[in-house]
Amino acid sequence: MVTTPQAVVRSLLPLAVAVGVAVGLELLLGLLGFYAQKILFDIGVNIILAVSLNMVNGFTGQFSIGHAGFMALGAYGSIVVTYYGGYALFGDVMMHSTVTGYALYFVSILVGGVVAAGAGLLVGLPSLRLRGDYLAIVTLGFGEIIRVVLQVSQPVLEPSEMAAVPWYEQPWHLGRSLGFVHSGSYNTLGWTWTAVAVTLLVAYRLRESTHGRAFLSIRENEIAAESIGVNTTRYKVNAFVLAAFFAGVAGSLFGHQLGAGTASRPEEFNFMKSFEVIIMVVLGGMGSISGAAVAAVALTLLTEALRSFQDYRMISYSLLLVIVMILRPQGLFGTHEIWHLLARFRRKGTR
Amino acid sequence: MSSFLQFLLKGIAVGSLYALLALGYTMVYGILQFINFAHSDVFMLGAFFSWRLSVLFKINEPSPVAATGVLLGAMALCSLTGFLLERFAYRPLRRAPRLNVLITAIGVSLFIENAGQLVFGKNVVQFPPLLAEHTFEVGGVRVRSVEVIAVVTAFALMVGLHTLVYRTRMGKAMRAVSIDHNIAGLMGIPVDRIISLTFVIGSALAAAAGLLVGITYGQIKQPADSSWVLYGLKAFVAAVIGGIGNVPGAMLGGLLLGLSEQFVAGYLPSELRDAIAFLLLIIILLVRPNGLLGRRVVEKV
Amino acid sequence: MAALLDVKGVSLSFGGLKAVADFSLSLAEGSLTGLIGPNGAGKTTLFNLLTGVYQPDVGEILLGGQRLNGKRPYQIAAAGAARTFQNIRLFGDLTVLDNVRVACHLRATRGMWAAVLRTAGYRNEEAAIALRAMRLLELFGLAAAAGKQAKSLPYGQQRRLEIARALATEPRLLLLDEPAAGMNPQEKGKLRELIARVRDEFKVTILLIEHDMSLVMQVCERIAVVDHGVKIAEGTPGEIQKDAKVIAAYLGTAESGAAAE
Amino acid sequence: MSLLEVRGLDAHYGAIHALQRVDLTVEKGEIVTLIGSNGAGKSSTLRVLSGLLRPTAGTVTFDGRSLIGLAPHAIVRLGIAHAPEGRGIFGTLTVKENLELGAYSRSDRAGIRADISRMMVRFPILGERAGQSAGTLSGGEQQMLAVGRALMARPKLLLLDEPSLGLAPQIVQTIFAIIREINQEGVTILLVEQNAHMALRVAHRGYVLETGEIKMTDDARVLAASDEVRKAYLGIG
Repeated sequence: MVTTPQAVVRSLLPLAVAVGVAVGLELLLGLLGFYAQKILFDIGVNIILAVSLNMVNGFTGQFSIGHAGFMALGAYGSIVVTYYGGYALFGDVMMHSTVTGYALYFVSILVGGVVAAGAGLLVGLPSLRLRGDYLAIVTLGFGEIIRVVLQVSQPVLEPSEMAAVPWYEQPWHLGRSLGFVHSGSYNTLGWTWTAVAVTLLVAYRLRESTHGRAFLSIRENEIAAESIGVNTTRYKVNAFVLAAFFAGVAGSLFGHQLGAGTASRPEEFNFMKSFEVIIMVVLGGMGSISGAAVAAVALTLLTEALRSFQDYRMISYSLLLVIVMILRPQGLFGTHEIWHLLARFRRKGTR
Repeated sequence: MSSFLQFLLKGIAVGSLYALLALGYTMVYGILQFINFAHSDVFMLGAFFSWRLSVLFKINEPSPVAATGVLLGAMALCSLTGFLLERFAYRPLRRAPRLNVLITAIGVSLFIENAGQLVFGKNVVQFPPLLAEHTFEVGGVRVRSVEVIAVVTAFALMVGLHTLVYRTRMGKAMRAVSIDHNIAGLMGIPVDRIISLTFVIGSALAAAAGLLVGITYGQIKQPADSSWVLYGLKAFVAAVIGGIGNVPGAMLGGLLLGLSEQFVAGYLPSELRDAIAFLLLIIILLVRPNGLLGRRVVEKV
Repeated sequence: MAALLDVKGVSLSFGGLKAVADFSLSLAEGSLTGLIGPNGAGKTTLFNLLTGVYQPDVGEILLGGQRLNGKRPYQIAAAGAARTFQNIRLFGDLTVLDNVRVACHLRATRGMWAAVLRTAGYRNEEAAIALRAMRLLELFGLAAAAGKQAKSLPYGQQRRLEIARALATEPRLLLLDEPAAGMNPQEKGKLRELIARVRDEFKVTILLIEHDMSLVMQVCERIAVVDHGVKIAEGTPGEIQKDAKVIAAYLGTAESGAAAE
Repeated sequence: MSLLEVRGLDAHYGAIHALQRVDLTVEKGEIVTLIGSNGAGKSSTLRVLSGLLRPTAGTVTFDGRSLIGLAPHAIVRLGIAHAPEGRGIFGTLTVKENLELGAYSRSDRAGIRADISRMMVRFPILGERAGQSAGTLSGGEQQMLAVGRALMARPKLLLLDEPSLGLAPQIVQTIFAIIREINQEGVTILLVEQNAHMALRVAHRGYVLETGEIKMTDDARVLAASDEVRKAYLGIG
């Protein structure tokens, strides 16, 4: 594909649309009920998770099945900033709906992403030596280690206790298995969907670039990729770091959601959460950005719709997963984007 | 000193159960090169089948004969489960990319858990007292009779498997299939049947592990409880530590893992116990990527 | 002419088996050399040594004076050696065009940030890459298939695409591993012309493993013969055809070799 | 009726057309060779015959029975043994275990034991190394083991894929002498060789394959004398 002005415009489209939607949602916020907001919020977080995991599993063909661990790091990392950082800044641990407050929140999202990205680097390093299932089990194990470590952290500090604990020890007070129940609900749909837009744009532009093709070449044939000069080691680690960053961002949003009080418990980030994200990526199609996003939307909605049939929900999900793997192993959209398939469909129609 | 001995004994008890379970993972991995995620669910089913069989036959009192019967029944049912699993979920994917197989395995695992939840309910189940409970004091260390029986049973089964794999015609065929499916077929070995057999045997061992866990802990958690999957994952880790595809390796890895967990839980915060398996895994894989007893495989270009 | 590739006394063993033994070879800049020998003689192993897939136990490999020992395959590609594979290794799910474009990556300079921000410099570079990739496809008669998945191409085209992909890395040394395998006589004829043309137009030095003797004899200026990992002869095609050791290696005995002359 | 009859065989690897309308027959007691360059489809033909590769069209009849759709192990039972390219030795198993596996389709224990002893007489090196893991054997020894192992199935038809691959000339001579010997004992042989000269010397008839098609077939001596074959496959010039 030659880069023409049209191509640039087209590549801007997802960002424009999503920011538009984000702003729209923000404006409608008052009109929406809590429940509708929560669903739109969950959808956004799940899109970010699925699209970011797709960077590792779909682009480079590595098996990462511990995505929830990165999300957890993002959530805790960002809450540490808004809670303990907020105390340092404002002298209390309340939520501050001011410009400074939201600036702090913005910083916390970045910190969440960076903390997770650092962990991504750590997990990416074994990928230099491990292949396939071994890597999968290491990523899963890493996620579990993070969860367990969070469980042995110290109770959250009350403002009255802050003075007694030096600042560098404060981030270790994460609330044990009870979770970090004091996070402010800074997050709104506007924040969430802007993050969704950025994730989609970065994923898409990266994949369409020479770097993206380098990622894909690793998935296709690692030995051939090396032979044409792709530093497969570096690119695999890059994929892990990038994916972890966005998972961290998703965690930051998740940790500051409305009524987040019970959200950021270590248990929320167990391997079941990781599996959910994998299901989205796999159903959407490995390597397909729009596919992963659509699957995230569909499965989030389906989860809500089937909430009263909880017992049967997971049964049908898992059956669906197995059947798709057997009948359509490339996922619903394969490596294609939805518009590719639409274009092909239209061509067939006119013929 | 006595606490050291206590951890040692407990470690062997837990470790032999890990080893029993690890054998199933290592056999399937050796032959099909994938993690049978659903193995932990067959293990879970082993516990629940044992419970149901005990209820069905109204076994309320300890009886070695009844316990053996329940064991055999659970093994048969789990073997059937393993057979069906391979036949209908994995065999259609024999030539599919490995990620697909892995994900199918995860899907099957979720399916069994949630279906099990419907069938067996969502409550913790009190396990029937199939064996008499005695506690001995040996040199200041408490030893439970059921633990001794669990260890002995586990070792007996492992020795049996070892004999099967290394001493019989069938075992020779299994080893041949694990080296190369195509060449094994050219020898006249019915490859698909051998693969089925591998699942059947691995599942029978998992059933035994399930029963022994039930007896040891006296109660079992609901089918979808994440502790089952975690138990299974740790057993897989044990198989990897020992060297995947290697029967003695799985036993060594299982014991090693059981011991490390007990010592970590004994001397450090006990919550860290669940992390130690993965920490051990990462270290071993970085130092010896093919496990303690594994062989190096040269990649062909 | 200076030597572009200098292989000095290289050996490699697998377990107890000596795959390559004390092998030396020197290729002049711009030369076209054939590497022949019976199946299993160690030719592909030698390619794997030259491209960093394997590391030699002893010996030294120099490309344009630069030592390749200890370098990873991607570094060797960057140093200017590109290859094709005996058992074709294309990026099957990617398009034909992308297979070539991905190899242009090696000489691309813009980073990931530029790609995400779509800077002007990045866009120019992408356009240049696309142009160069299309030119290569045209040269190899694959332009019409640019949008197809690589795995959907017939055998002969897959082999040609592999060569195009290797050339996209702008190599100084091109290693071709049995490019004619599975081709029919017409395709082989075209391939012969293509190899000669590639050498002249791209100014690359070519080392060619091939079993088709008529192809090797016609296209190569020099030929090295390997048997059991040892170089048993080197010379012009005429010299090689008369070499008793070569005939023995190929035909089992010298007496039967005479019959085949 | 011929022992083996192949008609209009087609086979694919993905988009690649590996075999195109291949016809060939093998009579009882013959040595027939398939020659051709790398990638011509020689190994693919054998892979179809032993059930490793599913053909997309055509018929294969062995001893009056169709082989299409049969699994490799069922084909072995019918009397076809395949010593594959690259030998396919089970390197971590012992030499003796390899031989025993060759007889997996048989159930006559005494006969198997007797055959193992016979193999160890025919290939003394296998007797010497019986308890060693097969991976420690040299290339030539592994080839002996591959042939011996295939014979353990007591086949009517033996498929040999590149038995000379990577072997020194003297050992190649030995292997070909053994091939002739086995044939004289009544085993029909279909031989795939890159070393066309040796193959045509030992075979009764030959087929020349090119890009998956049969280009020529004739008496081995005629083929060896043909200009076209001499030019393309008999080496040099």
